[in-house]
Amino acid sequence: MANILSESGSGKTVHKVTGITVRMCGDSGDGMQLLGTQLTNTSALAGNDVATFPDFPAEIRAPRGTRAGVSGFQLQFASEEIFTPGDHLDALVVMNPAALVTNIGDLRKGGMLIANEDGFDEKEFKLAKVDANPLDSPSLNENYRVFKVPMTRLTRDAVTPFGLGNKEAERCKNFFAMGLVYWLFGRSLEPTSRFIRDKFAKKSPDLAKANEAALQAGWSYGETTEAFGLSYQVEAATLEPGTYRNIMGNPALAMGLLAASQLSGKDLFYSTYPITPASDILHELTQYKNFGVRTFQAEDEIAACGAAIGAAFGGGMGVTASSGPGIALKAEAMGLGVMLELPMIVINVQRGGPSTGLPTKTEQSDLLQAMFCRNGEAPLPIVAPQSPGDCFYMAIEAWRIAVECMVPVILLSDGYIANGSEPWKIPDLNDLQRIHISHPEASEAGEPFLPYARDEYLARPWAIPGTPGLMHRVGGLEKEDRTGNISYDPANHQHMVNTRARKVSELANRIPPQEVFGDASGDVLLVSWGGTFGACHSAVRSCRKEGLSVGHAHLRYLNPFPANLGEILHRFKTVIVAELNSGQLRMLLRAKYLVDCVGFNKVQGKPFTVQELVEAIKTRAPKG
Amino acid sequence: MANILSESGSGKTVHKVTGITVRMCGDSGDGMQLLGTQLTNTSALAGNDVATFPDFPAEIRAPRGTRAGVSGFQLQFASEEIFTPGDHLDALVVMNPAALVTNIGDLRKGGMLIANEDGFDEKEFKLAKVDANPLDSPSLNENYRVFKVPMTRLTRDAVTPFGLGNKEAERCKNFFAMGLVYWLFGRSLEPTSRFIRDKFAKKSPDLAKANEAALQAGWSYGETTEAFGLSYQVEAATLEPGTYRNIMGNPALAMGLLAASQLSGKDLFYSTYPITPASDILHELTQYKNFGVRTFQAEDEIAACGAAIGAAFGGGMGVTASSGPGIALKAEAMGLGVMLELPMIVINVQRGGPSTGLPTKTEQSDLLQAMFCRNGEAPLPIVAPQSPGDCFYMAIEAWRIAVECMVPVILLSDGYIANGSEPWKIPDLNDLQRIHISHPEASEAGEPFLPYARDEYLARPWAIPGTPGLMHRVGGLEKEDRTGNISYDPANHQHMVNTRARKVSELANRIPPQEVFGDASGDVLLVSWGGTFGACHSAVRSCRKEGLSVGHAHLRYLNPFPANLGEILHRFKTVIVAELNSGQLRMLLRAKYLVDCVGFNKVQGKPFTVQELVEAIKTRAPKG
Amino acid sequence: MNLPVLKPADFASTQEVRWCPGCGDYSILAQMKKVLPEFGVPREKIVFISGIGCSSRFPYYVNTYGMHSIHGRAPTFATGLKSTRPDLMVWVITGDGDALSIGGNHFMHVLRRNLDINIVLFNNRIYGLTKGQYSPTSVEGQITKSTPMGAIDHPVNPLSVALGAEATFVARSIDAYVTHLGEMLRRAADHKGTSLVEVYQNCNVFNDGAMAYAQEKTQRPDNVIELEHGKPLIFGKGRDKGIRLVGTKLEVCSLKDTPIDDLLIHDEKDPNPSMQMMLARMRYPEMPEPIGVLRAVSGVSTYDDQINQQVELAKSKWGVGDLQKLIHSGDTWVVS
Amino acid sequence: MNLPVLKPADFASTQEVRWCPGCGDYSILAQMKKVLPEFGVPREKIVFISGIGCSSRFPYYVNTYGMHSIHGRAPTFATGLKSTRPDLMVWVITGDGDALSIGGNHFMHVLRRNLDINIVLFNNRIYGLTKGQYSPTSVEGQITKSTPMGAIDHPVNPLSVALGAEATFVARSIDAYVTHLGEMLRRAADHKGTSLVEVYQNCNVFNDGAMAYAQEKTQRPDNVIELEHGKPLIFGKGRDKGIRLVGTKLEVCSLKDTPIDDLLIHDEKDPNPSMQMMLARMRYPEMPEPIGVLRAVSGVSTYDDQINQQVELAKSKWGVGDLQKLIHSGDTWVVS
Ligand SMILES: Cc1ncc(C[n+]2csc(CCOP(=O)(O)OP(=O)(O)O)c2C)c(N)n1
Ligand SMILES: Cc1ncc(C[n+]2csc(CCOP(=O)(O)OP(=O)(O)O)c2C)c(N)n1
Ligand code: SF4
Ligand code: SF4
Ligand SMILES: [Mg+2]
Ligand SMILES: [Mg+2]
Repeated sequence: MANILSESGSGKTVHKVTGITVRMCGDSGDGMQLLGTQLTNTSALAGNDVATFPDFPAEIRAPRGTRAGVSGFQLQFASEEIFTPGDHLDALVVMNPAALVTNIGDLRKGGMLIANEDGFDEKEFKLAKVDANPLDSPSLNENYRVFKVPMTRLTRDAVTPFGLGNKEAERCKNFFAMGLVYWLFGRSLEPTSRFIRDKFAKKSPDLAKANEAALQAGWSYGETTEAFGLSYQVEAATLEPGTYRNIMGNPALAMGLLAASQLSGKDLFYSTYPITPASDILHELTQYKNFGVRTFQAEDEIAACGAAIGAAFGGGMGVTASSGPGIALKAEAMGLGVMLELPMIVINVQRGGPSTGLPTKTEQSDLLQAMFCRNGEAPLPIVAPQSPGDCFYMAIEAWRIAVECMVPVILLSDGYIANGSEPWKIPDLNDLQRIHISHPEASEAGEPFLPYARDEYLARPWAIPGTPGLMHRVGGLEKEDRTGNISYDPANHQHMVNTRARKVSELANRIPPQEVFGDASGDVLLVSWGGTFGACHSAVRSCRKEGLSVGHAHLRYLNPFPANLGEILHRFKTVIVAELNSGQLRMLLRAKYLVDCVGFNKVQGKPFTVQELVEAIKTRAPKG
Repeated sequence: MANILSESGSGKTVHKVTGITVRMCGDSGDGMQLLGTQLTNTSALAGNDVATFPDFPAEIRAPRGTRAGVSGFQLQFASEEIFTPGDHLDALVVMNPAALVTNIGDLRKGGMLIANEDGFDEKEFKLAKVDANPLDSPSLNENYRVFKVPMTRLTRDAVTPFGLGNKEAERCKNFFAMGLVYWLFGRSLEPTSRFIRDKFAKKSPDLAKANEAALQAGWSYGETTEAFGLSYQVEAATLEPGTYRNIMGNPALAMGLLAASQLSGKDLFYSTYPITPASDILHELTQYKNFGVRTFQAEDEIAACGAAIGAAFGGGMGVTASSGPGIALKAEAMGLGVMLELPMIVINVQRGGPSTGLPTKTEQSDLLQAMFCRNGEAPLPIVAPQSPGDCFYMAIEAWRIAVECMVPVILLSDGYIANGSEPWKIPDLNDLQRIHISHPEASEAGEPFLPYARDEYLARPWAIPGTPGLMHRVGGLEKEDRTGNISYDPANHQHMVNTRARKVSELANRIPPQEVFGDASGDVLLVSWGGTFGACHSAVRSCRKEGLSVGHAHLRYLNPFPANLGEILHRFKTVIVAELNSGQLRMLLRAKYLVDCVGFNKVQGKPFTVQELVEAIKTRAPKG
Repeated sequence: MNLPVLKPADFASTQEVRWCPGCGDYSILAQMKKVLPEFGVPREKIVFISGIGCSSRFPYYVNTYGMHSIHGRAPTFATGLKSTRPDLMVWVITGDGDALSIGGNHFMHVLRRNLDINIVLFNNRIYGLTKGQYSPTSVEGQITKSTPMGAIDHPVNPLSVALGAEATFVARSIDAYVTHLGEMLRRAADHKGTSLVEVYQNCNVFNDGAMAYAQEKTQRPDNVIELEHGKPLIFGKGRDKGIRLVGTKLEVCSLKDTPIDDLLIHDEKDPNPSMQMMLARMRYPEMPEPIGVLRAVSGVSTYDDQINQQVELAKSKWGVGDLQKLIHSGDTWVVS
Repeated sequence: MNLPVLKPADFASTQEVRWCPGCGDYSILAQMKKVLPEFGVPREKIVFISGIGCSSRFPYYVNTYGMHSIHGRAPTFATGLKSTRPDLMVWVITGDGDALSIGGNHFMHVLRRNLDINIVLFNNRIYGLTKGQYSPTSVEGQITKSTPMGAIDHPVNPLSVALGAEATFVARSIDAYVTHLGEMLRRAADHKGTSLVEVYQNCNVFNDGAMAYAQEKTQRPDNVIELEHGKPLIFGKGRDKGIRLVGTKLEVCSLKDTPIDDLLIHDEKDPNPSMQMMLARMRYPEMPEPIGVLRAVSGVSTYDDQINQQVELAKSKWGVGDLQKLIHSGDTWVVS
């Protein structure tokens, strides 16, 4: 962060900086996620570009005070465009010892450590499995600027007027922390005050007042006490003009489906079985029944997938979603979808695998499963959003492809973009392209109906029950071309297998050509897909700042690949494929284009850091 | 077939030929499969090399007389080594019009057509959807040597003495046809007479006598009537010395599992859910309870796979099998198997896909599903037998790998070798290598037990319930190295993902190196896997006879590949990968070795013909 | 509107029927074609959905919309279809393996959700299509391809399972007893909510005569009892035997020495399925096996009604969704 | 042999328990640890197998062999294990979603096969681990994350389903009623065949107090009736109320004006589950809900016994298999 000094009213120094990365952690009960989202919105409202990374424990309520129970929220806000929540922390706020020991490693040397010292006592040390008070460790105080604040006590003092019980009073301390952080980064309290009033005023006016008081107290503590010598200021970023909001991937996906539903004039039938991290999409959509959405919580994933196909057979749009092991269970029904050639969307919000794996962590290791989980030759189109906001657009795209080609489409999201957020320029719905759908009627001439005749996209007619004269039967046995009758004819089978494959492969000519950011040819091409866009993009930017010849191709279409991809790959000396798996896209690229792509892979349940990508590019760049 | 003339006793000419390919077809009710297996055994007993290809309708009892109801059995027997049932027919026996019209296309010009003319009447023409009697078609009589035999009538006459009802009497006509065919190819009636006595004598002595009479009548008809001017003779082949039997793939697989069970001293727990063509393995094994086999017909494939894992946890050997859509259902449980690191075998007898597809037809399109059907990074070893007899050995091999590496192993068979048969040199069980298994005991020193510590093969200890001091818990969440406790640690996850992958990849150094038949380097390498061995091997042989420089690498280990495979691929100008799918192995080879393999693919529910492979090799061989 | 009057032949598809000669499936198909015209529902408004099995080939032979889906999952496709298209008449065709082995869970859940569809379960106590393995309804000790020493599982009683799931309509009939079968199909179609009709179906290839005691005209009267709502339980060639409740147990009694008034009166409308359960458990040879409607409870909400009512309610409560408004919800800011 | 006498503490694993403070799961774990030592089965001979869910974390906390498997499939792993290792004592731990939603089919089949294992079903009427969606046992109209306008499915009654599958042992208890819970676990362990114990378990985070009427000491006596074999059905704070059978219906009556002899006598041994079904269907608030052993029928063959007996029988009939002979069976010929 650049340092431009100035004077604040209180005679305190204000550093103007281009960006801040801060993480707030405490016990899952301490309300850190709320603190994070509030600071995010406030910063966004202040015109900063922001990117967030919430990280909560796997347990519902992990034991208080333990390391497993630590819940954290990381945020980067800046006066320039940013694409990730940041690698290293400029500031770390910790509410207890467990939070400190599990997060201190990410604080940069010289960074600020703000600790609620009331949270550091013998009891907490035991729970956190530390023998001495980590705040007293000399090395800590050498490497970082440590601020010990008695937040609990100060909060209690601040809220006594409102006569809350001790427990309740203490619960307000996250607002105290918030106030202090707001002061530190020159944020206005107003949006959060408003939020507090909206949220608590009705239920309990006292609680509302108390929280506001705590917020104020935190701010005053920074402003008045000697503890903090200086504060920071981050100017507004220059973003594309428009109306913005913060958005997370899962809600964006839900809204994208709503948009597609309206663009195509088809009600959405969303059938699923709960699983982390896909469930939130259900929680969103089930609130939108007035948009004509029908949500079906099925008995299992097989039923969810079957119901989506049943809805599609009836002329509705069936969408089903899951994660991890839940997707494996859909494979058989997806295969039927391939044979029935009905539109449907299968969403996979990827998480750490294999098996139950790491349910709350992110990963990109289901790409090959999406390609090949079905028995027989059963190719399907696959798309993948690149950021939380992009989930909105790729949901529409998946819907468009599904109905245009009469085929199930797989959408691969992941835990990182599903729960992460970014400022999102709200689109004008009128700018979105309509999705045209037509259902055939019986021919006047009364010729027999051919359910497996095909149009220019090789799509078959979507004839729906209720249409006189078009009665027909579909099923999973191989079908005769055009008539759709069962056929064991060898040549017909070959023809149908080829046709189903062509239907998907020929999409390559209709999806947008692959774009390359940075150098259009040269030393290194970084290839990535899905939720890693931000980190990869940032890495390429900074490498180019340093004068390296690097391009970045981020794929949002994974099957088929854009028609121009092969040609792009050949334009670079080195092709690096960065993925949060062991090299799945890399394998597909090597097989298809015979390009000796090298992999940069990470399977740790965590997103890439920009820095490790920068290093990867540098070490793999052709020498001399 | 070479023509060496001689004189038979009856003054009829006998052609000595090196091989005959004959197909017998009729209505599913006509007993053609029995006719085929009898002729096969008799020919084998006569010392010929034989290869068979039964082909029955999908329906249990397809409507009488219809094309859908035609059941056929093809057999090649020869005085030299053969590897396929033959491409073109030297002789075709048909019992009705439907059989004729659906099979005549495979009869070579000048070949013999033997028809039961009693089966050709108006009623039958309607059922077969032919308007005129195809036997009268001039082109038929121009292109083939047509023999019309009133088999039904002659059979009835022959069996009248035994006072069977009309229907029953007619049913004997397949034995009449058999007798005629036996005479035509100089086969002894004895083995079949014995078979008839064993099979029918008890139930109904009259029926036994009738069938024998019909058999004799057929033979006499050939010997005495003028209809047939000449017969053929095929000398014994020179096979490796030993005791032989005919064997089909599914029974061989079952016996291989029994052998592995004895070699490892572990009872077999076979849990499955019926599905074509895998079911016959269950039907075999459930008869071998006295071998300690426990068979469990589960409520579905998920339960079958789960039960196999449960048995393995208890220290038994769990084997589960399915086909087509049934495999997709096992994916989730297989993923758990990957995490639990318990031995198990998952057998996939592949059939035509996708979805329900072509249940009774063969295909090789589940290779990529075997590789990637599971969520997350979940590699597993994959082996594939190359012939019916090889199913015996690969079952043992799969078992060996599973217990040696503590990992589920996938065995890919297919409908062609599962139901096809070949003469099999019966092994001496004492020559088979023992499979060593040891279960840990608690350490004297009482150190804590580490369920995820590893040996030199990276296998974890197989500690089983009942062992004092080794109590431990396993599960699908990521596990801490060594202790097996749940761990969300990023570095640990990376380590475990890598370790599970290495455990499989390092097998490459312990499986037999890939062998190449024919040229060790040169113009063309034909790569194949699984049930296509026979056709590919024959094709390469005949190409080499013609002087082409061709090698053949047939893979029985598909994951990992043998260590020397890459180096082999690079030794040839052209690499052709022949598969009964759209290019699945080809993709894996291209990705791994960056060799521009070309594919020769067929997805028609039918095996390769030698000739189409020969042409494929010639057209793709480097020119000039 | 006045519909063209349809005849059974109008419901025949162009596909040739591929069951074994003599299979009980033929008679069920015939009865279905016979009753379908009576409902006055045009063919294009009817959908048959099946799983996998010989029985599941059924949809191919009926000239309506149809889906031959995957093994055991037919109810799931029906759920998606009926929930979004309540205007359609949906039939599910399934077998004992399809519905009770691999499909048991979907079977249970569709029944308890009371989706307004009709399920016809072809029970031949065997796996037909896969050539003769035992099924969940095969009797203990039954010798089949997969049980050479006899089946060791205790069989599932489809009616008990359905009653356990509190199905609102549960009936049983027999392939060979065509008039009764037709009537059961009618009753099922008339019922609002999930209707289950179990049909004893003879697989003359792999399990021939397994239910001859109920299928054969001569044996039926003594081995089967026809339930009728509000009527006493009487059976037997000479209608000379009855069923009565003694304490908490049912027993057969002769009408010679038992007054009719002592006999149990069948109540298909009893919301409590316990007595119906008692009837369902009557098993040959100890007892006559019940056919007819065991349970027909009306007034229970159906899943398809409810899911659509919530949509309508939401629209009337909050107005038809305004997407532009929705995507602008929460804190927004303008960059200019 | 004489075993070391174990204490509850000996069954504690090294893993720290990760349930929410106040979760009902703690008390079930405590009772399990309390009763386990009483069986005299050494720890290494006991296996806990669970599916996925909060409840399914259970095996990690017990120092025996254990498997935390996949969602809904625990009974399948138990089947493979118990069929090959009948010497082990196998417990299955499952939740209402795990057992009745995704796992309903395996649940039904393991019960009807009567595999000799013990199933403890933690019923909190909610999906806990996935943070609060409704489950098959959630009540109609229940507002949850996935049902903002109320659940529209008719709930599943685990006991009815089990009885419909003719389970041989069916019981119910309550997390907070520890003495009773311990006793039910004992009874389950003693039963030969599949034992099912449904436990009302409070999820104080996502469904707090949903069963308070049964859990809270003060409310329990009036809302819950404790079944005892051979005893009349009496309940109420002053044990002043009873249940009697009128015709085919159960009704609550006051003991002031009803002689005890008129009350229904509970028969847990009745092979016909119909009366037990009637009890299972008693629902708060109309009726008191039954806890205790509804059904305990002995003498029914178990799957694990049968599968192993067939192996022994085959060996004694045909002798231990001779593989060399087997592979030489059929026509063979010698090439020299
Ligand atoms: C996932 C899957 N598993 C197994 C099969 C094989 N299979 C087809 S039908 C069937 C059972 C048939 O029995 P039933 O449902 O009683 O129908 P029936 O043929 O007797 O009418 C089985 C096991 C399949 N097609 N798909
Ligand atoms: C195949 C699969 N689908 C879904 C999930 C997600 N999931 C885990 S537990 C659970 C349900 C938990 O409810 P319940 O069984 O009642 O257990 P509880 O947490 O309430 O104890 C679900 C849906 C999963 N892990 N695997
Ligand atoms: S196998 Fe049995 S059920 Fe199937 S069609 Fe033939 S007779 Fe009918
Ligand atoms: S979420 Fe509910 S069930 Fe799960 S641990 Fe917490 S309180 Fe218990
Ligand atoms: Mg059946
Ligand atoms: Mg629950």
